[in-house]
Amino acid sequence: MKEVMVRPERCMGCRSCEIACAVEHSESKDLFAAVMEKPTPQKRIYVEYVPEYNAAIPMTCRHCEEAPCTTVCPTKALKQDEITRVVTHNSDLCIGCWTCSMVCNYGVIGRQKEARVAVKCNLCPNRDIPACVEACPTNALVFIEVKKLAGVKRTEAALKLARGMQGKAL
Amino acid sequence: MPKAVYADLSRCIACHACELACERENENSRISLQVVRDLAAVPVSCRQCETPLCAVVCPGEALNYGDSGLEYDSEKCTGCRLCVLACPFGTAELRAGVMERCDLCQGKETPACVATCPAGALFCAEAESIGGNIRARRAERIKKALASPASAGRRVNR
Amino acid sequence: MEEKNPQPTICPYCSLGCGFYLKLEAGKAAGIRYMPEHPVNEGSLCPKGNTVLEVLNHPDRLKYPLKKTETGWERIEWEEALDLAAAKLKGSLEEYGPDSLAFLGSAKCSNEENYIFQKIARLLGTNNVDNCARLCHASTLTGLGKTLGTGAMTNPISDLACSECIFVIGSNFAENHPAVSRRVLEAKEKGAFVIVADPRMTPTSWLADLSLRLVPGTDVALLNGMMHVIVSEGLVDREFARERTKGFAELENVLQRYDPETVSRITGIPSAEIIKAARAYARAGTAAIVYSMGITQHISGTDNVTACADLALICGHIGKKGAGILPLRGQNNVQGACDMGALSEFFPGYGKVGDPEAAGRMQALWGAKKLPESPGLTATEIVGAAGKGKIKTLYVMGEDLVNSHPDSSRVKQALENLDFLVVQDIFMNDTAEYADLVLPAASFAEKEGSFTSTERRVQWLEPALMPPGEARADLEILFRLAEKLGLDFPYRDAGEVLEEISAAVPAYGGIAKERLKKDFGLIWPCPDAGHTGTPVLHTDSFMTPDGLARLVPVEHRSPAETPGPDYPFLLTTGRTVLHYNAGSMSRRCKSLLKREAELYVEIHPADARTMEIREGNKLVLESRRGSTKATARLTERVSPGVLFLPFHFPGTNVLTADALDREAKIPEFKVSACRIRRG
Amino acid sequence: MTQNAQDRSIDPATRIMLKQAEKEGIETAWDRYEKQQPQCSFGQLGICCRNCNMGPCRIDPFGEGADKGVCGATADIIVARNLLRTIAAGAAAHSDHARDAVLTFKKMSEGKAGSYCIKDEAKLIALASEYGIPVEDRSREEIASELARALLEEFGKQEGPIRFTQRAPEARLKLWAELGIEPRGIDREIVECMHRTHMGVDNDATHILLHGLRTSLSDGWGGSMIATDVQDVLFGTPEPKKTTVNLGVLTRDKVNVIVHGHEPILSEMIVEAAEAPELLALAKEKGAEGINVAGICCTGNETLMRHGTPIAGTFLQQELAVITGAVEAMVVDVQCVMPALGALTGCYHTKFISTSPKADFPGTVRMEFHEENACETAKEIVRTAVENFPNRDPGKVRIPEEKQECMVGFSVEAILKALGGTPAPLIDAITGGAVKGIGAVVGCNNVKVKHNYGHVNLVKELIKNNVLVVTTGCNAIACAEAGLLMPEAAAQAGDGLKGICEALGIPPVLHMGSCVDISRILVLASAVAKTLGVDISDLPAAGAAPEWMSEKAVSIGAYVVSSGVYTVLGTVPQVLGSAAVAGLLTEGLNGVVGASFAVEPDPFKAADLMLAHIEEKRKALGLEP
Repeated sequence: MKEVMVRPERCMGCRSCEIACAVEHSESKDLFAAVMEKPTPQKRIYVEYVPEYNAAIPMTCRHCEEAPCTTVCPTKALKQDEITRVVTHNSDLCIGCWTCSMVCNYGVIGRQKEARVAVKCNLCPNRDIPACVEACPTNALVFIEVKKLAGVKRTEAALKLARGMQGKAL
Repeated sequence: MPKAVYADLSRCIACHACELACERENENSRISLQVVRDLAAVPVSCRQCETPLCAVVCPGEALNYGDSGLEYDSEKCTGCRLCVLACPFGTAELRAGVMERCDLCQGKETPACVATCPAGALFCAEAESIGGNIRARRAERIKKALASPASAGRRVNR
Repeated sequence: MEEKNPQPTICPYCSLGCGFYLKLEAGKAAGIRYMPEHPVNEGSLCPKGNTVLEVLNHPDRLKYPLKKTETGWERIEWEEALDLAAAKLKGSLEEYGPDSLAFLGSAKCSNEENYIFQKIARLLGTNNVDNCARLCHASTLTGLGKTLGTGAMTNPISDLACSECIFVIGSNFAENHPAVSRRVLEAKEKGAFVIVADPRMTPTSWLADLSLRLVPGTDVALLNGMMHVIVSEGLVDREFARERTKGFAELENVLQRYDPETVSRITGIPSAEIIKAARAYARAGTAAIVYSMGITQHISGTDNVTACADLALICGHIGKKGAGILPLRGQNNVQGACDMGALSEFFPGYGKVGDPEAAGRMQALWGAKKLPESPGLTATEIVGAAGKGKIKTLYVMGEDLVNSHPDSSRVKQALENLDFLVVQDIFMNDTAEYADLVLPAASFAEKEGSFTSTERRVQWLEPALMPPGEARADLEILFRLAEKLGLDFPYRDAGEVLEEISAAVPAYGGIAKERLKKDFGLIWPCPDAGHTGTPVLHTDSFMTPDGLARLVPVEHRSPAETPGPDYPFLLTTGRTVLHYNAGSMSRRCKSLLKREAELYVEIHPADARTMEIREGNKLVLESRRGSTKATARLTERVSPGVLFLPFHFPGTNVLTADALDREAKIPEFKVSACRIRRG
Repeated sequence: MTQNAQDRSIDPATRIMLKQAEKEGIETAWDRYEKQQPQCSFGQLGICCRNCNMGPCRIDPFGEGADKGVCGATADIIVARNLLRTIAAGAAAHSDHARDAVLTFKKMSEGKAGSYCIKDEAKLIALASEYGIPVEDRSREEIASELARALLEEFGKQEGPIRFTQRAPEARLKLWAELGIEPRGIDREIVECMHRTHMGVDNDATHILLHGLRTSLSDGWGGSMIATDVQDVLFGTPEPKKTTVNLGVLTRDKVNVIVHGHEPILSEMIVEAAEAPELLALAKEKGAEGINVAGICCTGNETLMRHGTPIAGTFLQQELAVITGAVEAMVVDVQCVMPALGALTGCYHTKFISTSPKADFPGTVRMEFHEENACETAKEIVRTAVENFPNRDPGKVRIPEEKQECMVGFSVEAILKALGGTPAPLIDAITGGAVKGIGAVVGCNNVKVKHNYGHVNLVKELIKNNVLVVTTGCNAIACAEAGLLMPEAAAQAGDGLKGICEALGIPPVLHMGSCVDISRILVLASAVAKTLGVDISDLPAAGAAPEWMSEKAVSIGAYVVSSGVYTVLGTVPQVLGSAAVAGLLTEGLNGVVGASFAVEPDPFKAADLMLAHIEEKRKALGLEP
């Protein structure tokens, strides 16, 4: 399955993904209307600033192969699709115990203030490409299969290698 | 929003200090440490759920979820134990007809279990802040890993 | 007694010296308040620390002097008790000579008490004075003494937070010194690499980035193997080795034989992991070695410690913030008891017995005519000598040797063999059962005095409570006993004793009661009143005569006893988080006992399966020395073929052997051969 | 996901050229817009601030992150400050254009600009009278000279109000005075905008916005109005005439010269130069039948209004004109000229000629223009174009056939003339209900809206509902391309309006000029209001900018609303990050200046909003619904 892969070296910290995410998960799905909505639409991707490196990294649900959040959820509000591996959250079942938040290794389970339930990435089921990926101006976020990403990286590495060899030949 | 005691399971060393601190403060320990297959330890205490099932099932309206979190009125409690049955974490107990659960050591700045934790694994926080802390740490790790592939702290030749 | 509520105090359990406050109500300890400002524990407290109230308020506390009679224990007056003790000591001295006397000091008592205790012994003419450090870290004194010049932790615990690599060998600090975990985790947060070498998987191993499960008793091989890799890969800090050490060539010679493959065969650790560990340790900018009784309690204990020191020295990982050797010691004042000379071969301040100059200094200070010249018997030897009838009168202050010494049956025999046994303690322990006279002592919260923690931090303890009944502070008891013995001691209180200590022990030269009461004490060496203490040792030179550290090659030796056809299991012993040492305090805490009630034995599920043992079965464990019963606990924490027993319950040390390290005379608690059957 | 030509424009000529561009692999603004996706949400909401180097700062619109900039500025403050700077830039553009016109006028009066003369003496006299300049027994040059100085003073003076504000109805003037937003010197207001938005000056959103209104008034009733009137004096006040528009005006057999930008000062001369016999002869020599001058944007509108010079297209058609491969010279002055033209003209034989001392672009042939030798420069430019004709690759030429006839030139004077010299017939039509009201539809093109879709549909809806539409700028060109500027378009109007148009022989949509000529609409509205004895805000009138994009449009919007005209915007301004500012603009201003903004991208719904507003005003005036 495809997943949202992050290429941190490309992230400019513009937070476009965050806003696109919030808009996609709003009632209206429209930026200008979404900013006026109550309850406030909430993002599920977080651009984390790393002061030590003066860099930003977008963090979003990894849809782990063995997602700890689904294991600990006492009400099965969090469930993982056996085939697609997508971890979804059913807010009707959520009791707001935040055990998922506690065990999430990436800290990407948020809280919806008004409903007091968890919010997390659902890979935008109504879209071909998740909103955050589409919003990323530098392709720091890509929606791709892990295998393919490795392929892309190999190609990039090969290119560098080839350049290096040419440079040497010259 | 209400706070709760959370654990960073990667730090817990299964020392049981939380239990004993709680027991000293509250007579009976309201936090319990479970060691799972000798691989990890998990302190379990009331999760301070925001849609608490114990309150949902309470027939006598002794348990209510209000602005300040779960409220318990022992006067109205009939001791029916439905709350104990409903609690998905097994952290509600009925002792002498009174429901007992972690109340974050009311009146104390920090719950005793959190204050005593030698490994700093327990923390008392609002749910919203947990993710942020974990994210910040994780992001730093990722960046660090990418920044220097030889992260073993290569010896500068001295 | 100063009126403070809550009253700051120091935890009486392990050697970390954690601070907390006692909340008092009507002269009783009623609660605990944490002390976030304390530099060691930062407000945290382990489970045992959390239950000290149960110890302080326990109904079993000894309240009156007791004399053993035909009909049992008889309460007597203090005057009578001390007269009796003094008379017995003098009688034995007169009849059999000074070496028929023996004194076991206590790593749980204050510096002042141990100082006076050994002074009494030595003024009576014997060096037969020792303390339980013999059983846990004697090899640290010998091993680090000969390499670095002093047998103490080189860096404070908080330094671990600045280490880039932490190599933990033979220490389960997560259970035994829990507050150390917070520093290790702090280092990990900054990216430190943590290596844990332990035959068992423990909560400490959970914190490891690399966990090495070695066969018990193969530590020297592992350490030599790592050094082999470091030397052969050129990771040695050459400048450090050249400028600050001696003996590299000899060490290099010996190390040649310890290639990773050979070491792998001995230790059972894959060679790749040995190499990985060696590289991680050597390449780190700052690296620390943390060890504990897994290193010391072997017949090769001194060698193990020496190898640790060699490893740190060739990598230059010593004498800097974050780089050093950190032996985590056992009791709350084990460092102090040794500093005070409650050791058979050392005077206060580690002047060697037999060194005329050291003896001369003490004679001058004490105004004594002549001090005994030959080293006395060590704690383990005292038991042996008692068994043989050579020791007639034994004075035990705050220790339960029945449960803490190896081969309990032999210890009991020896105790029975004594003419007279005095036990001074807060509880009636198993050793006291054999005593002729039991003296009720005050607990930590009921007396004043200084305590030296594992990181050499000397802290002052203020009394918070009155002792129960007629129990008295150990120091007070010793003062009065000395008086009865005709010794003329000028002191009135602990502060005055400390004044003499600062004259006797150079490292304590600047330590005084008033200074200790501020800022959580001082870290020795603190040679003069203006000195602010020395958190990191060996920064510029080592404490050897020429200031250079010695690299001492050591060879792997097999443990004294290895499993064989009759005794197929390797038994190792250690501690658990919920109890403490011989258990005289922790086994009196209901809340701890509720969680860990009885002796258990850890056995690998595969072994259990072949022997049809199930969880909770009662097992009988037998060694060449005796047998004991324990409940089976099936766990992969131990490797197949290995059994683990905690030593907090009576019975464990029935099995252990008293094979001793040649130099440190520490018993090999960590390895003995054993067999099991269903009980 | 690339849009096809159908999605990009409603105009057939444009669609043809877009397909051509695609075929040739030529990039246009639409393609670049797609590459800009996603556009920054913070920018769209106006909540990023780069006014100081502690920043850039931005506010989390969803309230989870930062709610203040480093200095403590909230979303409200940041949005308001950004908006004020936008207004300042827009006002500056119009007013600086006006300054140049006045300077030319002054040089002319001093005899230093030989090529120029006074074309509308009546207007000169009228303006002089407005300024109280004696006209009796003075030469036209003397009067002009004094008027020029008086007009120049409007820029630099420190105390107001600007003279032309007096053209507004009494009630409006009083309101401005009460609010303290009477514009003082034009330059002063703009400078003050920059000062106020500097770090740590004006930090109250309402207070900031009030100055925005004042600045915009210095544009509408100052800069823009001066530009219009001075240009009328110099080049003649427009009168109705017929001409053609759209890319089809370019010719295969003639030398095509495009004038693009906003100032008529040079283009007037180029139109003349194109008729110079020696250049026509040269053209013949080079194998061309003649010289064809066509306009784009407001330079085009200026020559269109006065000379009937055809227009090749709107703002978004500037690149497409080049892509026809038939343009010998693209002559530009200032404003709305895409820098993309540089690279684009490089793909063709087209010479990209920049003429303004203020505006240069990559890839241009620089032929700087000065009034002293305007005629010579113009001729030189045309000569360059003619000489470039042989370089045209006939194989690359693709001119769409689409062109549309239109009637243009409705200055206020022309409208009044058409009405028989007084606004009375129009007012009667309005009070009688045949005409419901007046709709002013103006503005640019914007790739965010399908090209001309907003313009044409909104206007069609209005006339269908008997609203007489006045138009300027690119909306006018769009309407022309759609055939709405023909008297025959009355057929698409409601019965009432249709009757009036047929009676007067005018189209239902009146082209009033370039974007500075929105000042003509203000004058017209004032005239109507004064006749009715009410304020502008009481009129059954509404404005719209369905496809606006430039900062000038923001300034225009602000002065139109401050003048009392309800205005519907078709693209979303960068202010929605502040509920307070957005609320003030869409609601709050009603209570301040009697009019407000609305945002409605759908032209049909926008028309509904305008119609409802007109109905409401009619009701308030006691007119029949």
